Amino acid sequence: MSIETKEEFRPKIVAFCCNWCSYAGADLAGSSRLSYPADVKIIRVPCSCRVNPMFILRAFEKGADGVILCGCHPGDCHYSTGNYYARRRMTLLFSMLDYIGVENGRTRVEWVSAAEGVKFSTTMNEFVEKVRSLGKNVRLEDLRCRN
Amino acid sequence: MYKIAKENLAALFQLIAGSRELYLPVKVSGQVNFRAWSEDAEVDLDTLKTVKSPKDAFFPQSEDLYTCRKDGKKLTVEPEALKEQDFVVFGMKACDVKGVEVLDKVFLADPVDSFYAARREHGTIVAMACHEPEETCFCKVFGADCAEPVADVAVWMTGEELYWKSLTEKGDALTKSAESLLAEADAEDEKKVEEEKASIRGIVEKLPYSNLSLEGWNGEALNEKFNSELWEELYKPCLACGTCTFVCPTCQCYDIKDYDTGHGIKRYRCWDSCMYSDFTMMAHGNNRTSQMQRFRQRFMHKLVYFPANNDGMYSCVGCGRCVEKCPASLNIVKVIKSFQNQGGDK
Amino acid sequence: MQELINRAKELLADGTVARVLGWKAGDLPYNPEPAYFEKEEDFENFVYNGFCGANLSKYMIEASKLEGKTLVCLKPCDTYSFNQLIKEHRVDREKAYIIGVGCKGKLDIEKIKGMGIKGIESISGAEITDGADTLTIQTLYGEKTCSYADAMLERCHVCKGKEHKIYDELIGESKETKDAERFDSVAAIEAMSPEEKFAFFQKELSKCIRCNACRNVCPACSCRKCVFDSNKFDSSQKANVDSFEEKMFHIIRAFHVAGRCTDCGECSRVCPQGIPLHLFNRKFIKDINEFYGEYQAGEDTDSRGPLTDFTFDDVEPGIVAERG
Amino acid sequence: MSECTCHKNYTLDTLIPQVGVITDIRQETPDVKTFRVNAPEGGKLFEHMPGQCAMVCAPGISEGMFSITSSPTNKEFQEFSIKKCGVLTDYLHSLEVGDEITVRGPYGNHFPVETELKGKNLLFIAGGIGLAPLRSVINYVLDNRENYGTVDILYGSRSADDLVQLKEIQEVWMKTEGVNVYLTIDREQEGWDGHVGFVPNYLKEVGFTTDKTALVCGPPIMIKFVLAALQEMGFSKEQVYTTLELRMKCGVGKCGRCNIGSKYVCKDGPVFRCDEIDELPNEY
Repeated sequence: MSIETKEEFRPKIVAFCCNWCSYAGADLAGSSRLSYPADVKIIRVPCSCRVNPMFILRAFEKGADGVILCGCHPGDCHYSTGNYYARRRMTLLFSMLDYIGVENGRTRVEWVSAAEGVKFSTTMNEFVEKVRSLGKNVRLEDLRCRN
Repeated sequence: MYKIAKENLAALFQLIAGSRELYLPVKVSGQVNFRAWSEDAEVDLDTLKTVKSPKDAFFPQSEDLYTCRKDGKKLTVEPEALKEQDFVVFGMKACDVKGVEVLDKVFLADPVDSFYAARREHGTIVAMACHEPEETCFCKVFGADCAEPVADVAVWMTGEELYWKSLTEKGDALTKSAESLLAEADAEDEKKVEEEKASIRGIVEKLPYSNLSLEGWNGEALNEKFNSELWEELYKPCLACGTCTFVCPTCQCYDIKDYDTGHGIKRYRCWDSCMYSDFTMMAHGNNRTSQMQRFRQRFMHKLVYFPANNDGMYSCVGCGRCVEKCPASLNIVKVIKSFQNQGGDK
Repeated sequence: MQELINRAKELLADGTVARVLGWKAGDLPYNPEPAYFEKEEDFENFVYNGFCGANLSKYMIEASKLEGKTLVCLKPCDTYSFNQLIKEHRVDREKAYIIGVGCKGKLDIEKIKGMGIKGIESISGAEITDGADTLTIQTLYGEKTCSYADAMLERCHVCKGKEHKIYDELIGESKETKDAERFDSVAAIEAMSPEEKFAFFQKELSKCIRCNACRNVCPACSCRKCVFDSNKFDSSQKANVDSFEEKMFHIIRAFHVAGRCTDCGECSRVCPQGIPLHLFNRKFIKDINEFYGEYQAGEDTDSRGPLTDFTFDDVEPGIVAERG
Repeated sequence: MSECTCHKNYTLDTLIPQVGVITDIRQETPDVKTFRVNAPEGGKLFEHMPGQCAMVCAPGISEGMFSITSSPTNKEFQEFSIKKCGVLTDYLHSLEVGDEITVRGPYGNHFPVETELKGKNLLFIAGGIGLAPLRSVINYVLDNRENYGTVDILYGSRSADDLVQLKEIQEVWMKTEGVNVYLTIDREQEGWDGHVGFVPNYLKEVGFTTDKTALVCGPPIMIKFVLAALQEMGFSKEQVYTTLELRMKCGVGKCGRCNIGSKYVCKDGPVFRCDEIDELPNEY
């Protein structure tokens, strides 16, 4: 089977966004008409700390090429300390993914406040570009999900 | 009978793989398991026992059954194709072959499992005599003869030669396709094979488990065994993992599950283990809630229930894999012995 | 061993303990099983030798629910697990009488068989009291010898030390077995290219049969209902349906015990396919040490685990990429 | 390569389901609906015998074994009465007429309506949704009335609102000659002038004669007390049949879950005579 290479590769990106900051940040980016690629699918979570490592792996399994987690800036967590725990967890998880050979550009954590619409859009643009350069995720995908 | 020099085996495998799929013991990261042959595979015929039994070839650990797609309200069911390609399993041992017989009793009984039946129909088994049986083996107890395995083709490896004897039509067909590499064996060779058989049988006699007695395990006295107090003691170290069931050549319990691929629901079947806590979780709840009950079920099934339903055929073939692999050093031999000792005390 | 048996019988007789948790000799020279001893005559089969690798701390979770005290024999490395279980309220210290038993490294029968030694009839030199550094193995195919150290479990080569972290009394001498650095194997993988890393783990994990032995033997895996047994969401995929599932299972399992894993090495010991599972756990330990300061789970019973703690100036996840 | 012959011997694996379309849904009680299922091209999916089950599957949700509640004498469709009590049944209850599900079966044995039960006086004892498998037998018996003796039906449920198939009971069964229907509910209720009390007690109150064969189905606790009551009344175990269909998984006697002693519930059952159940190890 040959793969059509003519069409430009468009990575699928899953963005987990904290309800209190980053999701509002995304909203602001939208209402300020700042553009970011439509390939970014936002999943709203109550806090960055809600994101279980399993969510991230499942996203990759079902065909995501990159996963980004956005939360409130450290110190600004709606629940005071959630994002501090998330920071430790994600650091360890990303390190593990790197360790088993998943390119480390496919995962990212960014702190985006409700006022940072610009940051949200530039972060997403950067991240999509990075993942695009890495190509399709094959190391963490489930073959059954392929079309 | 035919023969082939060991150094030509690689060529033989290549030849067979040219016309059929070929599964044989391959070493990957230090462990030998049955895998598909490829040119760079590290074939290992010297290791006596593969970690997993070769039952995978006929009853894979997981296999898709069908895909269900939904279009509005309409559902369509697309069954997976049955095996249509001929394949060869090379290097099964006498116990493994007997394990397949046990599986036949289950999957070929009415209603026939067509996925399994198709694999059986297309599979040719080349069984290999056990050059050096080990202390964990007790196939003799369950009536297998590791010096003379009965399959489509039987082979013996001794010295620098591999001797090849076809026993069935399927075996003849395989022999024919490999003819160019096989040489006719002469009387001298026949003698060597007989010597090898005698040597193997001599070792088997010396194995510690070879004189294990199955007295009392005949499918009867079901309730007496079931209610024995020994189970309460025996199960204690059990960790409730599924190692014994997954390395076993006869364990056939399975689970049926759905997997959402995002573009259709795949229904697949995978091995399950009676040792797992949720194994008997059904609509009415769980009828085996303690590990003791689950542990008992495994051995009662192998040694009592199965023979009761299958003219005395045990669902254990004495391969000894569970003896080697149980993390808590439990195994079927310890169970059989415990009941015997108890009988002696009385 | 006799001293241990005598002491155990004594404590059983005077009612200090209701049962003894130790090892019972198996029917082969190398397969003793964890067992309870409740009567004096049971001790006939009591054994403690180089093949008693099982970490009995895990069994104490169940034993803590029994009536009366349980005497448990713990090796130095097992005491870390016991401490950790106390911290997590999974065992009851009051229900345990801990005899710290000496250790001169535990043997791995797979390693012995890996040397081509088969048809084993008897093994001498595995006793704790034996001074010899060699195992003499009688087999159906002649007498074989191998050095004790070569037959040791991987974990004993990187031993955390022979000091018991918790005990009521100590019986038996220990012998230092450490001859390698614990994190060297992890560092070796870290130095590989992503392609090599991926190929390495893909190969190892392709052997996984999802038997759950690693999980069930693990003292840190003490959840009543494992997330991988829950059919409420997509995680209960028992089968190795696709290479992804094994990765998922092992990464998540290692993550769930991260900061709690004492590196007791049981997972690697029991894996029927010989997958070096400790490489996952040790990677987390190494990272935790580097990012958040040295931490040894099970060292004590009251410190805060690194994943239930934080500081304001922790490293950012971006460090993974920066480190290269 | 040899020519493949396997497809000649067996065409469709028993694990491959058929698509069924829901053609009617009746709300029986607040939590029980009866679904009528047809093949997409019309007609029945398969033929069955009273007491047999089928695996109803909502793809991606789950699948479950349900007894077929319609009688084999019904030539047009099959019916399943399903109580809402879990993930699968919740989903099934959300379906509408025209929706499709998959069904495989029929599985298991059946009540011996053509052998042991022929010519016998029959006593049906059901509780709640337990009427579902018995309804199939009852209608079969009524449609072949000449083959059987007297028919008594004792049916109870928590409240009057929880009586399944009430319309059919009142309009058909009660009006059939030679059929006695006894209804009971657990607690007093406004507008209910029938009997109040638990099934086992009512059973003893009515005091059936022992010249009957009893067919029992209901919640486990009811079955337990009904069996005790029947014994007290002088029924022998050979005279009582029940069904264990909740203990089935693959349906073909291979997956190993339903194995109790040397029996497989899905193949040797789900219908057992009580003396057969007694012989099984105590693990069901």
